[in-house]
Amino acid sequence: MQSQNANPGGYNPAELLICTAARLMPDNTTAFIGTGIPMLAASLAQKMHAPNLVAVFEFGGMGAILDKLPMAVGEENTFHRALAAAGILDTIEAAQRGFIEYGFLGGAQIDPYGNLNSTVIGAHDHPKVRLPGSGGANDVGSHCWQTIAIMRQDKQRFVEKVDFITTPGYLSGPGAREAAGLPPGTGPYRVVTNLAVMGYHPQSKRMMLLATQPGVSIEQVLENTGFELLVADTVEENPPPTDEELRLLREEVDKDKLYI
Amino acid sequence: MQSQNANPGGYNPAELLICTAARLMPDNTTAFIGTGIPMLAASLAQKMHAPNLVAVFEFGGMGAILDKLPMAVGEENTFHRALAAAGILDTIEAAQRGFIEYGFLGGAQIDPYGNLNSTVIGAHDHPKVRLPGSGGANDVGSHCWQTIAIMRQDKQRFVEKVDFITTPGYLSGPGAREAAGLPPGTGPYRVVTNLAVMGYHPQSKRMMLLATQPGVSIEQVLENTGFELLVADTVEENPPPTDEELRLLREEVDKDKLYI
Amino acid sequence: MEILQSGMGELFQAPDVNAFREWNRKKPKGLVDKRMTAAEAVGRFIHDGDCIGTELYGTVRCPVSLVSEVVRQGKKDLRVAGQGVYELDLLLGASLVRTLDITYIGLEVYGVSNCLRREVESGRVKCTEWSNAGIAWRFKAAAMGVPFIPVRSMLGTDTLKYSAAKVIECPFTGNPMCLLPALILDVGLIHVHRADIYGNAQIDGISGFAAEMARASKTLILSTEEIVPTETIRQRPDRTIIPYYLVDAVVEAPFGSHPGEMCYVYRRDEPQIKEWVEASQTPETTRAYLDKYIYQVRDHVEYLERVGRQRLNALRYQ
Amino acid sequence: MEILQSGMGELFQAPDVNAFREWNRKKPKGLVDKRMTAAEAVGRFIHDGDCIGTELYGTVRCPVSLVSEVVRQGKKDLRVAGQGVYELDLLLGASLVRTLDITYIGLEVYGVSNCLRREVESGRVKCTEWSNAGIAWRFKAAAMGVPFIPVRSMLGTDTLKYSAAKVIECPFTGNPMCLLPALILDVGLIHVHRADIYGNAQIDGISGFAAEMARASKTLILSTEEIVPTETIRQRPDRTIIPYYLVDAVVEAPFGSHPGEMCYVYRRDEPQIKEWVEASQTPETTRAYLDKYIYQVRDHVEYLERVGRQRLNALRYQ
Repeated sequence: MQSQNANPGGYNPAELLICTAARLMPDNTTAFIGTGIPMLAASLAQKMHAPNLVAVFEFGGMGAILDKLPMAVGEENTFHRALAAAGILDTIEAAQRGFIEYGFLGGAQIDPYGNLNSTVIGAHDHPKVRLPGSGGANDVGSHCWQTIAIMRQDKQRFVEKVDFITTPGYLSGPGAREAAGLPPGTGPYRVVTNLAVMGYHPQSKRMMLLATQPGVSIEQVLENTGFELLVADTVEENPPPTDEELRLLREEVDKDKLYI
Repeated sequence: MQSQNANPGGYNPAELLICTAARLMPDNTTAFIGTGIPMLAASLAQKMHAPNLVAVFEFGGMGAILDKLPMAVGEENTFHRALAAAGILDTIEAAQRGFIEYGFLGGAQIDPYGNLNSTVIGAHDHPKVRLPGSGGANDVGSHCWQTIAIMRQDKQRFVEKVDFITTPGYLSGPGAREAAGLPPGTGPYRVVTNLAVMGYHPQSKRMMLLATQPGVSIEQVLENTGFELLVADTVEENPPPTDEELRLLREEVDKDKLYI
Repeated sequence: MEILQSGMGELFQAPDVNAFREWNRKKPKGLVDKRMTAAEAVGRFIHDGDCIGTELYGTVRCPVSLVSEVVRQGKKDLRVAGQGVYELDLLLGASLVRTLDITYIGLEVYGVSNCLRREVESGRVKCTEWSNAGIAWRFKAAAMGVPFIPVRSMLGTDTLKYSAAKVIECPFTGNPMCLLPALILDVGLIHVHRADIYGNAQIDGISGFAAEMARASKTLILSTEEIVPTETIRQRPDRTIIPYYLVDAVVEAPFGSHPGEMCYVYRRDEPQIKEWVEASQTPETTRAYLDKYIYQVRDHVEYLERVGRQRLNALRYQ
Repeated sequence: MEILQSGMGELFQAPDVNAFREWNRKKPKGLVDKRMTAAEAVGRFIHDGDCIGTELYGTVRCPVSLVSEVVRQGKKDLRVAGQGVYELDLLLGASLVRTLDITYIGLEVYGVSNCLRREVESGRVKCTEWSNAGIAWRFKAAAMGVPFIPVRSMLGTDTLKYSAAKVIECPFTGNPMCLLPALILDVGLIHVHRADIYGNAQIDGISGFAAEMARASKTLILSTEEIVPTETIRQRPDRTIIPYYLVDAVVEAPFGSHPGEMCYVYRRDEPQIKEWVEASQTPETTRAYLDKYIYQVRDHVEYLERVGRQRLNALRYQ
């Protein structure tokens, strides 16, 4: 990726994604956290600007203090000194009831409406590649108020039509989620990649470039997107990770170098 | 009541009902227990022939050792040294799943099909007497395999048609429970009163006299029933409470004389 | 998938899960000190006409100090859900109830409730019928965030006919199933063993339907036997039955269930319950009881003084 | 009340709640010593073609010793429900699975499962899709004893299209709702922190979906880190998450979740998990791994010896 070379201080692509995602997490809110980058981002956010970010882990942990990084969704660190340790239905039903603001998602493919595929490449009954399946992604994408997808950006991943809609984005466009019975007012909020941060056009619900990562041009983003990407009137360039962010990330968040 | 005078050893009507009900509880089975006579009967049964009778209390207690008598359905004695203390849905769902064999019921009125009224005397919207309502009775009567009603027997209580079906017996007769969607194979099993023990005809599902209480004649039972009561080919006379039953009941089960 | 039957009872509160979501989204998610007096909690959060509920039942772990404050403040036209012995009887005795989603209101071993009889037989209170589990399942549906839940209770009975449930043909098995509408409370009142200042709460012994009702309440007022440090909660997160974000007020109330019991802490006060059983038989004696224990005392502390510390301490498990 | 959509995925197990009731009625309700070896439990209770499930997930509190015994005994044509990392990967690696009610099978941070890929892409395993909560809710429906449960997951997606769920118009609100069919397992496998000889079991930390799956299983095999006296259970009945009457076998298995973790007891064994990640990439190395850790050891005790006591003890929280 370009970003590593573009930054004199030096940071790797994972560190960039983590810092970008962390900045999207406000204090005093709830977020569904999955293993990997969202976990590191949540931990970093807690140490930076969001000490009261309430991390919710699918299998029951709520309000953990993220001193140590879990390697799995249900590990002890997901409820380390937490406020509650319940079960999967308690957390997902809290989301279904409207209590969870943010959800983090990944996937093998994403389309212009933010629909995500993590089930199959090819036909479902004769797959080229059988992927793991929904897991909690469909639940998170159905119930959280705002979802943030974190992915690597290229034309194989950003496609006009995903092979399989595992997790609902805006489905076929405006009004489609509500027509399907999904809770009104929910849906994709941001896509964070190695190249850019994207949002969605408020009316058309199509993906729209909001900001590029440090040293990345708008053209590079468009070239690595397999569909027509809307571009905001003003596209900012994200500031690179700060020294303080990198220090916390390396010395405290992932001091055992499990991920970065 | 007649029984007190009929027995030279002397026991009161409550003691007779308790002993009669206790004898209906086999060992190694599950029974939903309500406050009052079922509770005393279950405790007596545990001390007599059924040490492993599993008493289930609606609000969560399962498998309590009934050393002390509760005065309310959720009291500490309902889960005293119990095997589990959960919530109401856990116990009722266990019944809905088929795990609870017996359920004990009461009511202000009962009809020939064992339907019970504990809601209103008179019309629902202009009641002569507003009674407490279903409570757990409807749930117990819907889900337990076999229900046992414990009541005082007279023509005001044993009526051709109850004013309100709070709790389902056999409803309008054979097949009616299944047609309504209630679990097949469930329904009223016994009615225990101060005068008699009744069951239900296997085909017609109408109430049938099986045994009289000590010193009570078949005629007395019929005179105190407000509908045509079937009579079994052989009607036994229940043996009176034994000295051992009465001793346990008075000295151990209800030693503080809360109920008897 | 046919609708086979619709109960003709009035549905007092719509199962509007989308509006519930919007409400829940706005509840604060930060750790905020929510301690306040019962007077403040009831004054701020309960309004005339609200749909409210209490937990548990049968004088066991009941929010008596909170309900007493509702009576004291005279919140009226209440739509009340549930089952109750002493605590709902107080509301009925004070004529503050307009409708009941009723399953059981009575005095258990002491018989029928005279307050219920007076209010319902006079036509002042309107009833829609449910079973005990039915009410708990309705809370469960709301707690899940769905508008209904399928069950096999109530089928074939007048309990269903005078409820607002529906019977449908199951699309998987073809059998009739009863669908209960979600019950979303405006305000829930729950008494717990311990909570921190944010509302993270633990309960010992049976849990009744606390988990479900807490999650079915738009506003949740907790009273608690004691306030504990948050670190106590964090040490055993698997004991948190009510997480803080559900909670709007935390009211410290030792003996908060009196004259009811609190398992492992104190037994119920049989003489005072009998006093209520007697008093509740006529409007005049009911009023005298309410005067003595509610209207003429300022708050729960004064109530406890009127009952008497020595008497209270005798109820404690050693 | 219209059926708006029916998923075209195969329903591998009928939600026959009446047959489930009959089965549950016959389960023994007395207190019977249910201790046995894994070999005996798996031999007696699991049959070729059975519908089975495991709990929890992600190498966390997984019944690895029990699943290893299933592999050792070569129980085949299994219909497997759920989500899994290491434990379901073993079954797929040994080609013992015929159908999957799948939500997630993968290696989490280590990527996709090669065993899943081989079995599904070859057509040997057929998949019906669900979400994580979807599977847990299906267990919840079975645990409630009802044939379906309404949820708002899966709507609008191919996950629903390739599931066996149905979408109906809610008879209370008119909105589309997803109905999930109950999932009744022939056999459930759960690993717990402690249980008594009758099967009364406690779990520390998050409870995953243990309560739901235990109640959704016709036959339930527990493995437990330790057997405790029943008096321990009776002292804290509110900690019993699985009551004995649900349980058919209690298998003592310290380190029963290894190489996964058991919260508060031991951490996961990262090197061995990486060993599996590597080994699972080809059929030959998969076979070699299964030989080493399953086929060539007699039981869980021998397995632990092969892993090495010193290494195991190093995983313990002090």
